[in-house]
Amino acid sequence: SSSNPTAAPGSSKTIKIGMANLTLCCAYFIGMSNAVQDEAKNYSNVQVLVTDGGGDVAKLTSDIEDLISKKVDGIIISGGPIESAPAALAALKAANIPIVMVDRKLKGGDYTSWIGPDNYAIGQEVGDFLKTKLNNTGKVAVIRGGPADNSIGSDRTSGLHSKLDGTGITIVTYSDWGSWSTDGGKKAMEDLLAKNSDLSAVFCENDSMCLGAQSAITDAGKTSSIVVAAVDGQKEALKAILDGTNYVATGRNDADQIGRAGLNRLMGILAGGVVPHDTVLPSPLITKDNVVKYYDPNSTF
Amino acid sequence: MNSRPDLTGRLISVVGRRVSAANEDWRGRWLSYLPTVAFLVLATIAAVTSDAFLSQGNLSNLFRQIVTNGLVSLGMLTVILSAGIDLSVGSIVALAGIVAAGLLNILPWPLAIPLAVGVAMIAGGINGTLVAGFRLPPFVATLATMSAIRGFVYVVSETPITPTDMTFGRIVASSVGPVPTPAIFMICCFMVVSLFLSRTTMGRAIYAIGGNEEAVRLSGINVRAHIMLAYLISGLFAGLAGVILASRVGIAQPSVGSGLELDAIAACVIGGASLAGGRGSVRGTFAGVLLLGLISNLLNLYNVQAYYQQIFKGALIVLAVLARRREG
Amino acid sequence: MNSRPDLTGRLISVVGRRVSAANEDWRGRWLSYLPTVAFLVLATIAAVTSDAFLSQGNLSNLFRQIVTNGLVSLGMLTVILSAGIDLSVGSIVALAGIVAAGLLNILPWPLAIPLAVGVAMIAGGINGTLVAGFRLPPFVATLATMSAIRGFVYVVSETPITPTDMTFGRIVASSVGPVPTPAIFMICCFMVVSLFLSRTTMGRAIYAIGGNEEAVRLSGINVRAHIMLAYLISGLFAGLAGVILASRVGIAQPSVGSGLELDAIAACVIGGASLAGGRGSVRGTFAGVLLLGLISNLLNLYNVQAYYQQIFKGALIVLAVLARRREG
Amino acid sequence: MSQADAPAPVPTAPRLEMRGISKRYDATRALRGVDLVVQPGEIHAIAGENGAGKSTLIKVLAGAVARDAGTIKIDGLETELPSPHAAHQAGIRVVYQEFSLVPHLSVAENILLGQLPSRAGGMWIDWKAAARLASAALDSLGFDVPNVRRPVESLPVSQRQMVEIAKAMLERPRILVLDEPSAVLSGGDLDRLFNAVRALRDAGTTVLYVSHRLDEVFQIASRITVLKDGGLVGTVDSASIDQPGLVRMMVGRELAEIYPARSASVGEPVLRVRNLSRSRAFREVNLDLAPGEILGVFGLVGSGRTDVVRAIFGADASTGEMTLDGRPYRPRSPGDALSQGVAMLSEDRARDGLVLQLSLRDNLSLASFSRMSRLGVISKSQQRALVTDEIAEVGIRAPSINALVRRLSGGNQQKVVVGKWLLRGARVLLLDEPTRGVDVGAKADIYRIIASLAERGKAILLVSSELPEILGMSDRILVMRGGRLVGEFSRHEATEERLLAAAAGVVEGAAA
Ligand SMILES: Nc1ncnc2c1ncn2[C@@H]1O[C@H](COP(=O)(O)OP(=O)(O)OP(=O)(O)O)[C@@H](O)[C@H]1O
Ligand SMILES: Nc1ncnc2c1ncn2[C@@H]1O[C@H](COP(=O)(O)OP(=O)(O)OP(=O)(O)O)[C@@H](O)[C@H]1O
Ligand SMILES: [Mg+2]
Ligand SMILES: [Mg+2]
Repeated sequence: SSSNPTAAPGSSKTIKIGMANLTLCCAYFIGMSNAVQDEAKNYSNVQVLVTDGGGDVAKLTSDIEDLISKKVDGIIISGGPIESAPAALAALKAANIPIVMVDRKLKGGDYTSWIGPDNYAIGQEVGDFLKTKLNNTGKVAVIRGGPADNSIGSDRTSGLHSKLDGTGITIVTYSDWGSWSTDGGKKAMEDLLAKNSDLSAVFCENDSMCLGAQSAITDAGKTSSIVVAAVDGQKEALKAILDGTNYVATGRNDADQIGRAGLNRLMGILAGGVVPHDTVLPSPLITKDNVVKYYDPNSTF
Repeated sequence: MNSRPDLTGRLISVVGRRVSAANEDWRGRWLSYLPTVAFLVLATIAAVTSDAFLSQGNLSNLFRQIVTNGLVSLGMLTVILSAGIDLSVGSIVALAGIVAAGLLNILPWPLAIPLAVGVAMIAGGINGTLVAGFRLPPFVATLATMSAIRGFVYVVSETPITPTDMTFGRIVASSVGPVPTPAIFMICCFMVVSLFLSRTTMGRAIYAIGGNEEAVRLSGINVRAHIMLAYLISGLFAGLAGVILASRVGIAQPSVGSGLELDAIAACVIGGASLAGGRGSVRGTFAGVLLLGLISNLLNLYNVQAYYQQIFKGALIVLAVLARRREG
Repeated sequence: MNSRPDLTGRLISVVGRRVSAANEDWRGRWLSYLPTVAFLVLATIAAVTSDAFLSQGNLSNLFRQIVTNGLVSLGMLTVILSAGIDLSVGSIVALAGIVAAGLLNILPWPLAIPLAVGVAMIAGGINGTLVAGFRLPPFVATLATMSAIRGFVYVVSETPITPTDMTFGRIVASSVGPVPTPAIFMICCFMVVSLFLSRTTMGRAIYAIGGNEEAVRLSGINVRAHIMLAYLISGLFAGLAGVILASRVGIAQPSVGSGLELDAIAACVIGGASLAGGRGSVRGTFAGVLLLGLISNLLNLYNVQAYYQQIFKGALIVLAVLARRREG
Repeated sequence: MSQADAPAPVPTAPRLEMRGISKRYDATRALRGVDLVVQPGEIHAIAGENGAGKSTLIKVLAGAVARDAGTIKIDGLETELPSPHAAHQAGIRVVYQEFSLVPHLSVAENILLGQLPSRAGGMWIDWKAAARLASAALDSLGFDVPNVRRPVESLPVSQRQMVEIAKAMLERPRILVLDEPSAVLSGGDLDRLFNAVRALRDAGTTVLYVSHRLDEVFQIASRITVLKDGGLVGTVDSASIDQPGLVRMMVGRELAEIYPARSASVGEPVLRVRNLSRSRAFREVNLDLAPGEILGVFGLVGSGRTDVVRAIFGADASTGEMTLDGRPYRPRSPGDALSQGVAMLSEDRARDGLVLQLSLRDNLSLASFSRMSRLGVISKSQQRALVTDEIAEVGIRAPSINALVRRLSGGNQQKVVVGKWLLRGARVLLLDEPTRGVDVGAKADIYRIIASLAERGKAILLVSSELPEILGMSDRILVMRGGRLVGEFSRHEATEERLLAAAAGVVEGAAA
């Protein structure tokens, strides 16, 4: 999974790279941050400084300022669920430090390069899959992660809607948030089941929530009538797909791949290479047909 | 169909009773029934307008969903009674979950679960040592451990752990008739703690310490040992909540439980506890837990959109304790 | 190179002084210097081992970073002194930010910013009304508004707002010499509040209410009006923090500021405030804010990994207040 | 003056022998080498001015305060007493000057704190037995605290004092210490306390008794130890000294008549109260109060005096009519009453009077901000001047005006409350037990100040449980019983016997 180490500039000198995370709350972001650090081990002279903003943009901005004052040569930003951090980007620009964004493309500022998924397209893929699976009929419940100032989730749900609206399938959206977590997803599903006896599928904005939803469906004894599908490609979800449960699909959003690509992209920039501004990583839909290819019981995420 | 709202009403009226005790004059007493009345009305409307509310599925969901907050609140109440506070409960919930899930992969559950709860009690013991031994303000001590324990949980495992042995998970998922097993367990815990606090010398000492620590010290009682005990109990219940939560969702997440402390404190205070210590009751706390659960259940049943839910939740909390006097 | 750690040391030693006041015996007094000593040592080591620590960039970062918590803590202190608590500050920070950013797109900043702060004070007024008027326990009242205001912010704008007029943003980003303008503003606020609390009848009344509300009432002072004032002040500073924060990151987000309340309370309590009211100081709170900022700054400078940072942060908080007595 | 040492040599060791006890708080030397020797079965009084160190000495004995130097022997055995627990084990029980009760808990639980009766192998508390034991403890003292299940916070001070005493006497202690137990007890309750104390003595308990009411000291104690400024003045047989002699030992100078001579020139009533009632507290109270008058109100504990003055001050709601200067007077709050010139000093200083963790300066200023501020900003110099004068006027002993009130001795705390209201000033002053725990010298000063206020045309309502004080100060005396006014006496008619009879409801005294 490692790429060929590029000869880093002035390889006698240590290269300091900042890995600024908005949050290290959850497996997905942790996996991405770890992938960056792991990939950096392929270079002999790279030191990665990792920060955790604890979900707070102001802290992220501060962290980035700290990294600037530590004179990092380049920075990778994992913006988590936020939309933009203009001041941080401006400060980096002023300090003339190259920025690679991974996963989240922050608005309102300049960056050198971005590598990440197209969440809308992932939503569409899942939508197509469900449409076929359900034969154009039935009721799909949607469990959303959090408030709409996070466009990752919104994009996935919009993608789904774009494929299902106007078909024979109706959509019910859970009124509260699933909080991106397994316990949140389980509570949401329990509430949905109490009100809707006729669900045929559930879509969650991430795998963590759908693992909870799946467990609630199992508790309710409805595994045979309700299928679940989500996004991310979390290990536990892949295992469920592999085992042939009612977990039928997930749109792959590989934190590990994104993290590694991000580090290599930054190294390329530091080496003076010309790199694409935006790179969309393909996010194949994983179903029981192709899951063997992606399931790795030892992966972090 | 008419008997169900009565049950809910009776459960909620516990709040009313607690509240009324605090008031002296007639007007106060009348006002103190406001939350009860408001929620009776609310529950009745819910029962009439939403078929789903009285469905067995929904009521057993309600009970299933309050278990975590219920258990955590019990420990929190004990600490609050001693004039303390425990902000670290959320981190301890995560700790117990991760440890339990990890151990379940190498030990049978009757060993793994108690061990995980034991680890949670060690965390409680650290809080107790800081507060009773080093005399740190409880807010600061448990804020520090909230951070440190959370960090430790991530060091133990930064990714979720799925236990392979699901026996315990099945127990947690089971029901006795319509009532989920964990809810029965929780209710037993409430009864035990109620007896502990009202009928044992240790329980009374914890109450008394919260009321006037110096007086208790001058009466020759070992104040530190009892404060320590309160934090151990808080650790115990956070630990139980943690293993049950992890088993309930079938996966232990290191990030779980943040923000739980506020809900638990809210349940205690809504139920009449004073953060200054010495005042509060198990019954009241139960009513507080139920009320918070009911609010969120109703808002979801009515399909109130998330943002408005938050607004309503705030308004309903205010309504529910409107008659309560400020206690500092 | 030697003069710098002295400055930091002096600033931190404020904690030590506060702490020593609370202790009566010699042993207590000696212990009370532990945090000061610990942090002098820490700051010195930092200065020696990390070039970055004393760099102007880092020190001005440190100051820039404590502004939000500093301002919020000032309001929190006022409320805590009155034996209250304000959990809604984080939501008010978001409210003020969103309102300011929205207004900046239609009004010039000298109008938009005060209006946004005014809206924050209205939110503070609601807290005051619930606590002073309806006599709700402050914890419950502000927990309810924390939820309701957050929901309201999302209703106002569920997506972040980027203000078009960046004049105010430039002011916030500017520095006077090496010191960021917002930090200067914050320090002025500390001085004003310090004078307010120590030299005005209203300030003294707030202290006294926290110590013994009944004695103050029987002294003929309008207790409710003063409690209301405390919550208004908290709203004011949360509002100021909100507009400055939004301008600092260049965008107003409805989700910003959650968890701020715990940091602010921590700063007050580390600085010697008692949640039971009546005890606490502006100087101590400043030291608390600085301490928390320094801890996170140092941990970042040393590149301590995120999880270990949380563990260290907890340990350092404990160390810093080790000698402080438990105050309930 | 006979510096009589211990009387005839006793065969056994003294019950308690404290030698060279010293204690300092920062700059204050609270005790300097104090000796105290007490025999078994002796009632021994400790006397001295406010701040002399009496309570500190007691706290050292109780293990509540660590001494800096000195030895303690009990029954001849040297004892460390490092903690209250150790003192408890040694059979020492203390009634503290400042209450040490848990407010939210019931009377029974407070009395039995730390020794609640239990069943089933010591695990479960037997609440029935607890209530029985607590009632029995109160009954055996003859105290009337009707419902032992009520929380103590709902009791008046006097009953809280009874609870404290019952708690200390629960089991027959080896050494019983009473620090100002009588300050809020009156008449019959005091007699009952004395009887109980004597019975304990006869059964072998050693009793230490602290009081500023010197007549009591002579009534009950066989020997008296006098402290001054933390040092020992001496120990005397109470039979070998008289009251002026004791005062000389305490104060260091002669003290003439402590009640000032008064020439009452009473005008038209300023305050009229008609049919004032408050449910479950008092009914149909009528009274007139004139400028220049000191109107005493006497009654037994719980007779409702405190409730009446609180109602007049607007601290509690009530029904009935009141007029002030002929105009209707309906205070909505204490602030309202104050703005019309009515002030009240409340009996419970810790609960209603002081902000303990604030300074002397803040506490004295609290009711008088308008006199020391402009546009809400306090003038430090003005404040200092006013506060310093007041400290001198009522004779507060404190290291500085910034000293925390919490750290003052009980009597000095009381003087702070008095000073706070004197600084505020008012046309009508309602004084509820103003000299509780204040020493003789300071009492004389306070009486002089009250008299001069009356002289200057203030109207003063003086509630007191101390008969000599009522008799010595009042122009007219009202007696309350069971929430009603049951008697009125002019200064000349009033005698101790008649007031007590009226207060207790014995037929002879009822003159209303
Ligand atoms: N905790 C404390 N901190 C500082 N000084 C104290 C403390 N407690 C008592 N003092 C001081 O010690 C001295 C003796 O006080 P103590 O309470 O023993 O007097 P006392 O004889 O009991 O007076 P009173 O008759 O007023 O009750 C006083 O000057 C008092 O201010
Ligand atoms: N025997 C009793 N039973 C119940 N409550 C009582 C009793 N005695 C007193 N009280 C309470 O005390 C109050 C009356 O006491 P209050 O303090 O006004 O009387 P007081 O004459 O000032 O006596 P004290 O010397 O105790 O202050 C009533 O409001 C009542 O609640
Ligand atoms: Mg004393
Ligand atoms: Mg009275």
